[in-house]
Amino acid sequence: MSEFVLETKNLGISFGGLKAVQNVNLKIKKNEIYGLIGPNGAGKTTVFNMLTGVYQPTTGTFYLNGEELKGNSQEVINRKGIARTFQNIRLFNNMTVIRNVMVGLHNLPEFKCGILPTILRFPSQYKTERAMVKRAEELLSIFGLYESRNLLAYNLPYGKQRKLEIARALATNPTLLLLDEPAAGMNPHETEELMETIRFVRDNFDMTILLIEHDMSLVKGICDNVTVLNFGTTLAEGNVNDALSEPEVIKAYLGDD
Amino acid sequence: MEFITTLVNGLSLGGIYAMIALGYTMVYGIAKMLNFAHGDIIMVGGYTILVFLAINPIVSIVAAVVMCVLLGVSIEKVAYKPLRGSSPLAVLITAIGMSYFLQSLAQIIFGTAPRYVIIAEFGSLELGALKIGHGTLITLAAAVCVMVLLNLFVKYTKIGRAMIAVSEDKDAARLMGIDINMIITLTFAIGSALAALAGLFSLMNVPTIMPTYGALPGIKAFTAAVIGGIGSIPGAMLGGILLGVVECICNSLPGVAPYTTAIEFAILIVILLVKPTGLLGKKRREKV
Amino acid sequence: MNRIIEKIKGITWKYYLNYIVIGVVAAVFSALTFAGALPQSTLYLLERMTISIILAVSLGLVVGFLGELSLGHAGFMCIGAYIGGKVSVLLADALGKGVVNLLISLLVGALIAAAAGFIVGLPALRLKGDYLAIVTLAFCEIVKSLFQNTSEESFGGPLGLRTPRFDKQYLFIIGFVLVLVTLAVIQNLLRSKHGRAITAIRDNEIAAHATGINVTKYKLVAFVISAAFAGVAGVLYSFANNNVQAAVFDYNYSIEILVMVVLGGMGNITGTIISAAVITYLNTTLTVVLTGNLAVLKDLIYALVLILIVVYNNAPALKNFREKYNPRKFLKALLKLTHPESKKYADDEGAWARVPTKIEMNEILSTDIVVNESTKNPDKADKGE
Amino acid sequence: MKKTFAKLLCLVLAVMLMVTCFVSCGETNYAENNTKIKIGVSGPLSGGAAVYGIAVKNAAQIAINEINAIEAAGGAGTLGMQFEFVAKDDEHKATNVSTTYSSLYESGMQISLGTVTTAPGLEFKELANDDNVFILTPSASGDDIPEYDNAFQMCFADSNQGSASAVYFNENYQGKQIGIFYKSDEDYSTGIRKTFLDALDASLKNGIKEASFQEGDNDFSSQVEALKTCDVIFMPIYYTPASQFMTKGKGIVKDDAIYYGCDGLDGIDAIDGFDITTVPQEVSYLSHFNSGATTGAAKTFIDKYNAAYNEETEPLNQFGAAAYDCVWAIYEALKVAKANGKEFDVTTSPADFSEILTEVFTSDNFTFHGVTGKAVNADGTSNISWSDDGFVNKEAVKYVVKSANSAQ
Repeated sequence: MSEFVLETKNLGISFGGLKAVQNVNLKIKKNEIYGLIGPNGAGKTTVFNMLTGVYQPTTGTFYLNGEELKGNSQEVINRKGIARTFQNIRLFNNMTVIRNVMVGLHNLPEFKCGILPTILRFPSQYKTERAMVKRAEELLSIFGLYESRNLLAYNLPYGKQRKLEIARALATNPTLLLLDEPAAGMNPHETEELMETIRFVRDNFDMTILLIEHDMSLVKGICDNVTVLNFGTTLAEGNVNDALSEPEVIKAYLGDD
Repeated sequence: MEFITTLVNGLSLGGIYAMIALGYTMVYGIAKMLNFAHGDIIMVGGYTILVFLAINPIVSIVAAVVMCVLLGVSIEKVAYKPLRGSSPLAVLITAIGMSYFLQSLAQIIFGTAPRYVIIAEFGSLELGALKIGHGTLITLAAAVCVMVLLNLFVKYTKIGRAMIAVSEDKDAARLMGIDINMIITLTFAIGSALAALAGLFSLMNVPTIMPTYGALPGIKAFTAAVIGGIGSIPGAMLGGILLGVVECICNSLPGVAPYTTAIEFAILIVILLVKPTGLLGKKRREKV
Repeated sequence: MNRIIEKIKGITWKYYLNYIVIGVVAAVFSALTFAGALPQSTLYLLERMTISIILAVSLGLVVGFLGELSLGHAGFMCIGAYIGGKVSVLLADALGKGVVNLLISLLVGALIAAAAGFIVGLPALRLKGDYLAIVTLAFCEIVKSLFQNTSEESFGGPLGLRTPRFDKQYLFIIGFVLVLVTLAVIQNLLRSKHGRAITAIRDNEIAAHATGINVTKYKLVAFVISAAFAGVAGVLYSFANNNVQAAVFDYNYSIEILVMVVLGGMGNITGTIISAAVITYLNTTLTVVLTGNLAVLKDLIYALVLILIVVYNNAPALKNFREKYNPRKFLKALLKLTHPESKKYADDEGAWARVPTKIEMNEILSTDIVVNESTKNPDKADKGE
Repeated sequence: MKKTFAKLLCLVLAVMLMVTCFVSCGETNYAENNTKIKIGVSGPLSGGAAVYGIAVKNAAQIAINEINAIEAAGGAGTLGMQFEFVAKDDEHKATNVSTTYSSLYESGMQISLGTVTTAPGLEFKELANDDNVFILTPSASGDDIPEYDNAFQMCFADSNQGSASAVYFNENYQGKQIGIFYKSDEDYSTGIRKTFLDALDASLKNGIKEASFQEGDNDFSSQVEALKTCDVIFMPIYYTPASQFMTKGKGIVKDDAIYYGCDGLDGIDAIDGFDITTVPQEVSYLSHFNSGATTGAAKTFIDKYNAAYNEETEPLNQFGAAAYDCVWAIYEALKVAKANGKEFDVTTSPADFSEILTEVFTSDNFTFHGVTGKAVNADGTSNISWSDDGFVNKEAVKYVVKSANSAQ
């Protein structure tokens, strides 16, 4: 067992000659909330995309609990334990809230039920279905979404959509949760609430969290360590306050002057 | 020698397909819709030529272009514009409805009997044993001209560049002060004018017209547009020519001829499997 | 006793509405045909309706729930009709034209159609939107062309395959049974974790990937099941006719099925069934009513009705009007069926204008012969941030 | 509970409504309420093949009108009954036949002209056989159409056309290079081609050239190229593609070549805007009718047709002529039956009519004088009779639409 939940080694990707991201070395310990920050266009989401298998890294590799995951498809990586949310919310809009979460439960071994048994309506189908509903309702209660479980995801208010996305990601029972700008578009009050939720998730789900965020109050509020990216390379890493006070980082955020 | 003749014939047929495919591609690129009625606009163009041919061939050609442009624009206004912003499938279905509508209307007005429309008699060019009809050469030349002009138009005129902008990002284009409706209308006008020209040249190639005249060329041109990469103007040209040549070569081989349509469609499938966006198509990766 | 009542009350009746209505309709008509009260034309109409419903519901799985556009449904039906028809011809001597023959033919036809669905789907489902549409259309035309070029001994060539016709009086009952089977399989599939996975792919493919859904697998599952039932419809067709002619199964037929699905409401099985039945009825009636010189009006009327319905149902400008004069609302008000709770309840079968279909490809109008844009202009091609 | 009840009520109402829509009183003889003898046909009245169906519909109507006029006038030998004609649209698709047939049958059709084209005809003959409805098809030329006892053809069957053409070729075109231009996805074309090749002498078959096309194709440049060296080009196809081939072939196919077709080629000289005289080659076909005829009964019929219908939009072809003959043949047969003492009236059932007519048509002495076939009688009509298996016996004529002009 590795010391780190997630470890990336010289992770990098280039698109036809342009090096979008290079030499990213993240080391995230268990139950840590880790921030990945940097100005727009720094390559943060690209890192997420590599970690979740959307893009295949051209250099380097990454390990989850010591297991190398590079080269796997998105589905496999998710099953191995990395779940994510998206910068621009991607819910299953025309499905109800509870079913969004139930899609997340799809691959869990305890809810295994083949296609033939479901079509022929074996008892196992009903059993699985009931168990899935129960688990999903538990998850929704935790996120305060139980009341709106039968609404279409489309009709949820923005803040709840963010929460639902996190709930869906958690439903896949990951070891590492990637949050892509979870506080985007939220007011300070909502952000506050979100920070509570993230901490809650970390504590109650025994979760390790890697998040991208622009809201420095949130980053400072909950992140243990951060990595600062700029133009695809690592500017600084380590403790939040230390990293953010590095002159390089300030320069990158505020410009040369 | 026979092979060269077949090749030239294929190029000419391909030129016609290309002209139709250009219309498809233009409309697809801008309005993001499959205009299933496009083939039937060719048919309307053909009948317009038939009606006005008694006056003068030139007049009839002009009339066909005007008629098709008016028709294309009004179809867009009546059937497609109200649906802008709703499901793309809805637009597809109205386009299909429009296609049925035009065909049955043509049958009511002109009957189902084939009509001959001989615009002009052409001689043929003889190079030794090689014999190529002037009509064939004119068609080919016209197709190339249309493609080049269209290319230049889209690339170097203000309106053309506005078209590219609209096809790239409608909302951004609107914010830049481009009149989207005007651009879409214009696209339909250009596409329909091209259909009229395609009608003209296919009548020069085969001087018969009937209500179902546009259906198969429409589908084949759509195939051509996809082979070339839908949205790409040179792609439509390339796809059209490729399809025309393949069709002529297959038809010239007795054992293969019954399978011509199957082969054409098989080529489409193979090309798409090898290159999912068509030969010259560009794909924009979806932002994650 | 109480427990049983509780259980009955707990059943979501909505789930079984389709079965009940179709079962009742089938039972009523069966009773009538046993009593000899149905004219032959009605029986033919019912046969055609069941075929249409099977086709539309199975295509609905791909278009309405998976969100992929297929224009090749008639191709799978063609395979089913020819293969099933051939099997029934071969079996006719040994087994006669009865139910046993029908069942074996159905099984074989469906399996071969499903296999074709698998072979086409495996590579084609990598494509999206309009590309998939054109590939399926091409497949349909290829199948048609291949069957037309077969020898007279094997599949009859352009003359078509002669198939044994099933008893005219009772075939529609088998048709209805097959509709129920189709519904059972497709609804059971959709109302399970697998169905949710399929709907999730429709709603957001990227998110489905990220949630660990095996997108390729489920696309294939939906495609293959849909193809299998198109095959079933084809076999039924071969039993409802004395001849199977490939020319019937052209892309126009696929489009007709698509129209049924779209008008019925994407991802709405009940709506699909109704629209398939109504469109078949309308087509038949128009054929019957418009004789002689009036026959040309058929397509005209069909086209106009089609355009009007689609524009009325979808035009964003007519939204207020639609909501004000909603026939369903009117009906509900009339019967006072609106329950305050019912508004809260929402099924996955959302209003279809909102249901995304991946038929937009984001292709841009391009003039340059640039083979690979992303190599030239990487940051434009991929704005990863 | 109330809600469930309301729903149930709804359902019951809906089902009842549907049932009343569909059920007719269980009456089997639909002809019971007829006031005229009803003759029906199923043919393409819309879509790509509509030109044939419309010609049949129009010509049959002319015949019906004429017969009704005679009947109205009364006199010796008349039946004292009026006739009615219905045409339903099958769009040249077998799928639609169950609808067109059953609606015709249930609306009281007593005698049928079958279908206009072969593909739907294969379905029609089965259904008509089940109900024992008489068929005399004007133009469904498939060999299987008259399979059952109740079905007869007015046109030559495909195989007969193919073998008859081959016989002609064997006799007249020895030593020439033969070419075939056919439509690969149409039974009419492939059927004739097959029997033609079967009956053709080996010497002619050697080195034969073939080219084909499919539905919707109209650019025949490669096919012309493939056949340009042939002396005789056999065209078992309909006239539209044939004319397109000839147009394409101008200046490429040898000027002294011969285009030789079957009955499908009839009408080639009547296409609006197509001037057959500009085709340098000889154009001829073996058929039972020439819509360009200038003599005989055919000429009279053509004039009648053109007076009644628009030549451009609804042109006449051999389909129409055959339909005209069909209606008259049925009328004559009914007169014969009446003379033989058979009894029938406007409400006689289809099966009874079938029995009556079949007996007449298969009898040895029934000969019909029609406008199709070779004019042998003084009034310019032909002699037509039927074999017991439903095929037509009449003399085919090789019509030379246009002889080769070396001047051009």
